[in-house]
Amino acid sequence: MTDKASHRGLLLWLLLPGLLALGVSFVMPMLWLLRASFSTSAFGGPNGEWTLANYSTVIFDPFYWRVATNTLTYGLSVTFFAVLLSYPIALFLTRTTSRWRGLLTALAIAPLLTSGVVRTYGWMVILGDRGVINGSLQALALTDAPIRLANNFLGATIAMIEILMPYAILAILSGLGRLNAQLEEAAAMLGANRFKVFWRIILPLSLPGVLTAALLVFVLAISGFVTPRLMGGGRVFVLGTEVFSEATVTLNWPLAAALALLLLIIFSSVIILYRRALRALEA
Amino acid sequence: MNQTSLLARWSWRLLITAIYLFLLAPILIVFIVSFDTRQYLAFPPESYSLGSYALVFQNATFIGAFWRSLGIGIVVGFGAVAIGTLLSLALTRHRFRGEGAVNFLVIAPFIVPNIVLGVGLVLVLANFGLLDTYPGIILAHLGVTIPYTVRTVSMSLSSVDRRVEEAAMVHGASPLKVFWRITLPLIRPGLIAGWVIAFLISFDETTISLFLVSVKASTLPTEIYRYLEYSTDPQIAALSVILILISLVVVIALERLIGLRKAV
Amino acid sequence: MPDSHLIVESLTKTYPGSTASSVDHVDFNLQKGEMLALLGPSGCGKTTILRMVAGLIAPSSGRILLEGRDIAQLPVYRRNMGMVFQSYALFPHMNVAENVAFGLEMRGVPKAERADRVVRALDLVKLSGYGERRITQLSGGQQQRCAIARSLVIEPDLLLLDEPLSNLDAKLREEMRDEIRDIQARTGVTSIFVTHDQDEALSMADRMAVMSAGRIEQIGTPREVFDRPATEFVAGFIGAGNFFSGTASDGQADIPGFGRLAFSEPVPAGTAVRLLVRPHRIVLGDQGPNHFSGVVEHLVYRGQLLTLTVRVGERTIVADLPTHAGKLPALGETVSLSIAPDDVTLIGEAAS
Amino acid sequence: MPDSHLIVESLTKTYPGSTASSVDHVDFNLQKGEMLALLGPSGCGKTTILRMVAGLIAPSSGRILLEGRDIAQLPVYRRNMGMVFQSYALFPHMNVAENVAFGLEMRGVPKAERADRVVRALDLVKLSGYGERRITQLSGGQQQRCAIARSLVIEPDLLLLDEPLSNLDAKLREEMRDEIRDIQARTGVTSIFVTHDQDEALSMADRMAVMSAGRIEQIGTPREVFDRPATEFVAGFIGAGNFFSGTASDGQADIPGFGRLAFSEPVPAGTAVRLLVRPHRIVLGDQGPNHFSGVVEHLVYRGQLLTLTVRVGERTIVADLPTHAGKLPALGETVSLSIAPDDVTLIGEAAS
Amino acid sequence: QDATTGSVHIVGFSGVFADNYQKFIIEPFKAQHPGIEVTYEQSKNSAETLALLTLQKADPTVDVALIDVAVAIKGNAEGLFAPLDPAVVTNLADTPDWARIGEDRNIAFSQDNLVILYNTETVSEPPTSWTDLKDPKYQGRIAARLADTRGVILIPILDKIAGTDYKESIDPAIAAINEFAPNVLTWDPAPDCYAVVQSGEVDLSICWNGRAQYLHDTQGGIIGISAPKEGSIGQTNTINLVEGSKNAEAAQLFINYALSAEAQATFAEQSFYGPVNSKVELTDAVAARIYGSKEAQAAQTSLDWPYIATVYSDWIQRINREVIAFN
Ligand SMILES: Nc1ncnc2c1ncn2[C@@H]1O[C@H](COP(=O)(O)OP(=O)(O)OP(=O)(O)O)[C@@H](O)[C@H]1O
Ligand SMILES: Nc1ncnc2c1ncn2[C@@H]1O[C@H](COP(=O)(O)OP(=O)(O)OP(=O)(O)O)[C@@H](O)[C@H]1O
Ligand SMILES: [Mg+2]
Ligand SMILES: [Mg+2]
Repeated sequence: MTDKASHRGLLLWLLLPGLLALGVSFVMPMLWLLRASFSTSAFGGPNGEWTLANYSTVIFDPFYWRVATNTLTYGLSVTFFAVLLSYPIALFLTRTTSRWRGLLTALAIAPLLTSGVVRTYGWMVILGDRGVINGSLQALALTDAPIRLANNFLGATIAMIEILMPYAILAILSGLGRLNAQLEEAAAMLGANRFKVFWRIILPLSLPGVLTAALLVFVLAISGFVTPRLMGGGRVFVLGTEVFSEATVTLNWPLAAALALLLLIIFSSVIILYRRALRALEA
Repeated sequence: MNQTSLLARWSWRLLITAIYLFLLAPILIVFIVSFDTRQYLAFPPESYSLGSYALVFQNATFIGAFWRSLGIGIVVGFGAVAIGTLLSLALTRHRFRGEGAVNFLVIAPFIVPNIVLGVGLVLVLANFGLLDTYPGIILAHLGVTIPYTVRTVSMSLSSVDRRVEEAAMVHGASPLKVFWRITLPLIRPGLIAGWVIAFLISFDETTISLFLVSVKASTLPTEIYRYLEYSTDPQIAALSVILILISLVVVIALERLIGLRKAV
Repeated sequence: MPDSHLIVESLTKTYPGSTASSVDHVDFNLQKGEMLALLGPSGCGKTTILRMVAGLIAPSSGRILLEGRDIAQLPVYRRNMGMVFQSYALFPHMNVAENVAFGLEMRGVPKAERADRVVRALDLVKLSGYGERRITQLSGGQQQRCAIARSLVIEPDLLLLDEPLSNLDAKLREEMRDEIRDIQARTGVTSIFVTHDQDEALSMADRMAVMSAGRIEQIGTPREVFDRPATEFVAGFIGAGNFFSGTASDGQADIPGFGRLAFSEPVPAGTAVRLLVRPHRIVLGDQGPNHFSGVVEHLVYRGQLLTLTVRVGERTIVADLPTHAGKLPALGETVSLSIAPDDVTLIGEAAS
Repeated sequence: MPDSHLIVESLTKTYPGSTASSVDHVDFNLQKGEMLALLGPSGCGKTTILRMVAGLIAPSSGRILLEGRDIAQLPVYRRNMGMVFQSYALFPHMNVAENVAFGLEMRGVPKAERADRVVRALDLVKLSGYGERRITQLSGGQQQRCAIARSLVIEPDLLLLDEPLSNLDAKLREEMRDEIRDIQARTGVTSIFVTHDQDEALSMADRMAVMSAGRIEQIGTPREVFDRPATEFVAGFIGAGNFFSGTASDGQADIPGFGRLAFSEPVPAGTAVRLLVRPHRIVLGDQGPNHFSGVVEHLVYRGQLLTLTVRVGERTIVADLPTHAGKLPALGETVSLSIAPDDVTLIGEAAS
Repeated sequence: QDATTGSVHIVGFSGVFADNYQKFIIEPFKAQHPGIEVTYEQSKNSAETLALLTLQKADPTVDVALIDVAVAIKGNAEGLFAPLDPAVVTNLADTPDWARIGEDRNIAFSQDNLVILYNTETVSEPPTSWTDLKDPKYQGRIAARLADTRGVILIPILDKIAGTDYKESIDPAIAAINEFAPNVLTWDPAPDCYAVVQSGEVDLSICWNGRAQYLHDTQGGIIGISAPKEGSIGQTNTINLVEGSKNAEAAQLFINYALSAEAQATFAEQSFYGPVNSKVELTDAVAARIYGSKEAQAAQTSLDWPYIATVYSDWIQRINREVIAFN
């Protein structure tokens, strides 16, 4: 009944288009990138020669180490706050029996579908020296000089937190699916008050979702460059902005490629750590 | 009930409202600013008008880029769903050597930052002469969207009861007929969700597009980004509001159709 | 009854947004150590009663007294009741011992004592040595016992069980029944057991309450309920039956289209009566005042039983005969059936 | 048996990656119009057999002959069999009529004829007028009937039913049994019915095959299997029982720690025997050669039955007594029990 | 009128530049050479143009590229551009030596001066010197994107003020930037250095003259322009013939026209980009809007671009690391 040859033929047709598309749009770029990072040619063109110079620049220049640690700090702080703020929303959305629930869910996710560039501009208007917050503070005579909320690390972090929150909300929401009301009732029956129910039941059970959210946010945060550039006032040096400026300002593509691969290495190690954590959690 | 729980309930509500406010603040600001009459973004507006909206509808660059993005998004949607469906079928319904590798290939683009992919894509597409062309940008967007469609389609494929397919087969349907008459209609919600997600990602993708397109195939996000390099005026806010409304409609339709949580 | 352990008085629940009451003026008392089965069709309000007693939802009206104290103001986590949920609701992120220890931990029981009591509880439900297991590594029956241990270890004032057996297959279910019964008897904890399976209620409970549409139709020992159903609903819900409508006259009833049926309970002549005969109580042969003959229309061999459908006059009578070795009736054969007058039950008010 | 409709010969299935065979040299024949129940505990290979017959999986070895033709090379969709799945597997995106018409459409039956046959099939399963309904608007029982109609409308050579009743609640299940039996009898289609519920198999099948670990332990009519179980496994699986081991001597057996037990089957003296007495076949009183008295240790009232556990000598005997009105034994009471020699069954090879 | 036929495909800057270039250079050229087809393709930035040329190297479709001088010099290293023929491009004779870069491969055709913009509503006393940037009254009121060509041009200016030669040391310039760094609100003004002045987000911004003049005229004069008295240096745009161009002859004709005094004068008047052709005579009004006061005009200098190309990314890195990273 199962004809091996025809089965293999079918499989080939199922896989071929996908492999072709991903081959051109993903595998080849990554291979080129790898090649370019070892090249002397300005654009990683075929006429370049092999060199390790780009990597030695990246590895031995303390500036790039600083950029790397900046990136990590940036990623971790964005991740921490994005998850912290998303959790109550996700919890609220799973709990609420309000008939506005659909709309509220849509609202929580709508920002996801709005250009990050545009939202960043919104943040500039809010956080700028003459923005909504400083304006109100000064109008209320709480401060006389503006507080620097934008054009620095703080501003880039605040905006990025908001921009990535919808992803975190979605991930935590799907993680909270494991929770059922009966578990909480069972805990209450056994004498757990509300706080203890949260701490001992809800939180541990939602941890996998939280971890997924954290990973997602972290990955997106450390590779972002639009928000750090626009909100950072040029002061935020992270790998994303460096890759972009090496590629477009100084036109050193091999270095950009090497930096990009460095970014990838940071990613992969974080993902491996994440997998470990998840497995530890499930074991 | 008692006092403390009332207090707890109200502080909980306050917290949720505050976070929502934080989440929606930039959108709200953009909405308000879009009615300003000044030529730059500032808050609060001096006076209100719909002038910026009129300007957006007269802006040939935006209109052109909008239609291009729409076209690209639609093609990417269909392409990603078709290819994603085939891949999902292979991955969920067959055992084969190299399955692990294909599985990895399908999630890897998730974890490679777009900016990294963008640099690599320029190098490859330039080589094929595909920079700033429709095939080029569509291929690039397929790469980032296929992982999503594979995920949604696989999810609906694995929720299809295999026995329903077996029942069709027992009652006389050949494998191809089973696919057309049973499997495909049953995974339709997943296909629609996949299409919408792929469309939205393509429609909103900035990072990679910035590397790949300049004039001929420029998309709306790249035009917005480029416009913002030289000016910020309420026009951009008005355009954003229009786009937000479009995405809200899409989100709500999606929620109605299949429930968002299943889709993403 | 001031010495009752649990008193439920006129308990009523109307869910917001619904017009009818899901639980409607329900009263019952439980003695210490008694096990009550709440029985009834789906949606009749069994779970709702249990959840009100547990404090998970607030009654619309009525009182619940535990050891004479009204517990309305007591929050769930102070009620000290054990509950076994239909799906057990074990904490998936804790192992068996941690699940069982949870309630003790909440009560601030010191670690050493906790470990001790967990071991004893696991022993009680025959799960010694399973403490380190993950919940997912337990079979359905083991999960149930874990859930029971978890609710017993806190030495609850009241044990509530909400269809704890409905997730199990037939074989396991029967084993679990005995086990629960056993544990309950040994610990002597007052219990309420919700089920919609009559066999479960009959074989486990000291008393059972049959509910319909939010009200208790009858409450009594299994025998009382089975043998003296207060209403036709109860009669039909508990066990199969042949029902007859007729007019009483001097120790017997005239049943149109069937004949006369003698029964033992005294009823004034001329009263309209509803009578019930359980298929199991019908025997072959023509002893006593009630004997009929008819043709076997349908016959199902069920191992221990042979279920006959016999046409008698204008009616069909269903009889379950034991399959003792020996000649059994065949399809189309004419058979004689007899019913002892004591096995004819009068349904409803005329009975008392 | 050349005139058998379906012949299964030495059918074996070993799933790739597993060492033991899930189905192990199974043989059986079915006459045209016969209904066979495949019965056995979970995982014994029932579904696997059915799926091999349907062609959904390929046998590792053995043959399946339908009307004398080996169907190994026939793909599923050409086998012309009807199948009713456990969860019915109705096409959720089609309405009832479309579901039923599906098989006809696949066979290229013209539209007009199709409509006609669908109407007749729906009529047969008493679903006339439900054609336009969506599947989700049907009750469990209606869904089942729709699934049956869908598999019958193609006039299959063989009807396969894989636990079609296991999703239903007790009440509905009993109704559905009769319905399936009825439809099968009316259409005369040869059928195989998979179940793990002995009551279902006993009451529905013409013959039943009891399986264990991939092998058929016994195949025969329900009566044969219940009354003359070939192995202890069969005896235990079909119905409850009291088992005795002893040594035969002249029409009776010596059972250590219990006494003597007379039985009817001739066995050479000195043979070791295993004997089975069904709880239902034990009666109160001291008639006949086998009567014992003992103390009631445990007693469960189950409505129609009273299950007694009685200590006799060093053993306990379980007896199910009908609850006919009249005095019933109480806990701790001493009762006399008798067993007719015909009700003592010899298990295993010595029997036959 | 000329009878040469062919087609010239140009890739160059986008935006207002493209509009003006089309109107004031290409159209008149086409009027003179009806047989030559000219197409202009806008490119996002010079880097992208260079990438495009690199990747098309084997079979170029572009004939003429308009790009920043720093990028053009990078292109020479990849062998992307061909030297011009002085016999065809006769206007080379009027082009100063500093503007004939890479052995006549990259010819400067216009310069856009680096200037200080100020908001005319908030700044009552316009700055007149580069040293005004460190005035404490501008605390947090300056926008300066220096991590690109702007910084690279500012360094020689500040070095000159400090009396140092930029080829010897740029430490004085870096120190000078550090002096006004505390006043800087943003090192990467978003959206750009013009809009932040226009909106009043900052008082001052270091920016290009051409676009500022255009905005001054079109946006109600909120943006004021100060060309400091110490003089300025222009961001230099070059015109380049692509190596391997299939229309080299027509392309050189076009380049010749683009370098002519006539074309440069028109373009200077329209776009306020400084002309390079030494024959161009600007009216005083136009000269003032391009170079500032007479004093500033006299102090105007230009750079050794091939040298700058070798230090370009080093200087940007020094600005990033020694100034911005600490401010
Ligand atoms: N949260 C609720 N809101 C509104 N109505 C409810 C709610 N919970 C239950 N009901 C209704 O109250 C009635 C009783 O429900 P309950 O759950 O007590 O029934 P039950 O006897 O436990 O049934 P089952 O045997 O199906 O579990 C039902 O009609 C049900 O629809
Ligand atoms: N696809 C498979 N691969 C490997 N082993 C299988 C597969 N399907 C079934 N088995 C194994 O074969 C044995 C028989 O399975 P089968 O499904 O036939 O049992 P069953 O009698 O139908 O049981 P149930 O009553 O639980 O449905 C089981 O031990 C099962 O684990
Ligand atoms: Mg319930
Ligand atoms: Mg099975």
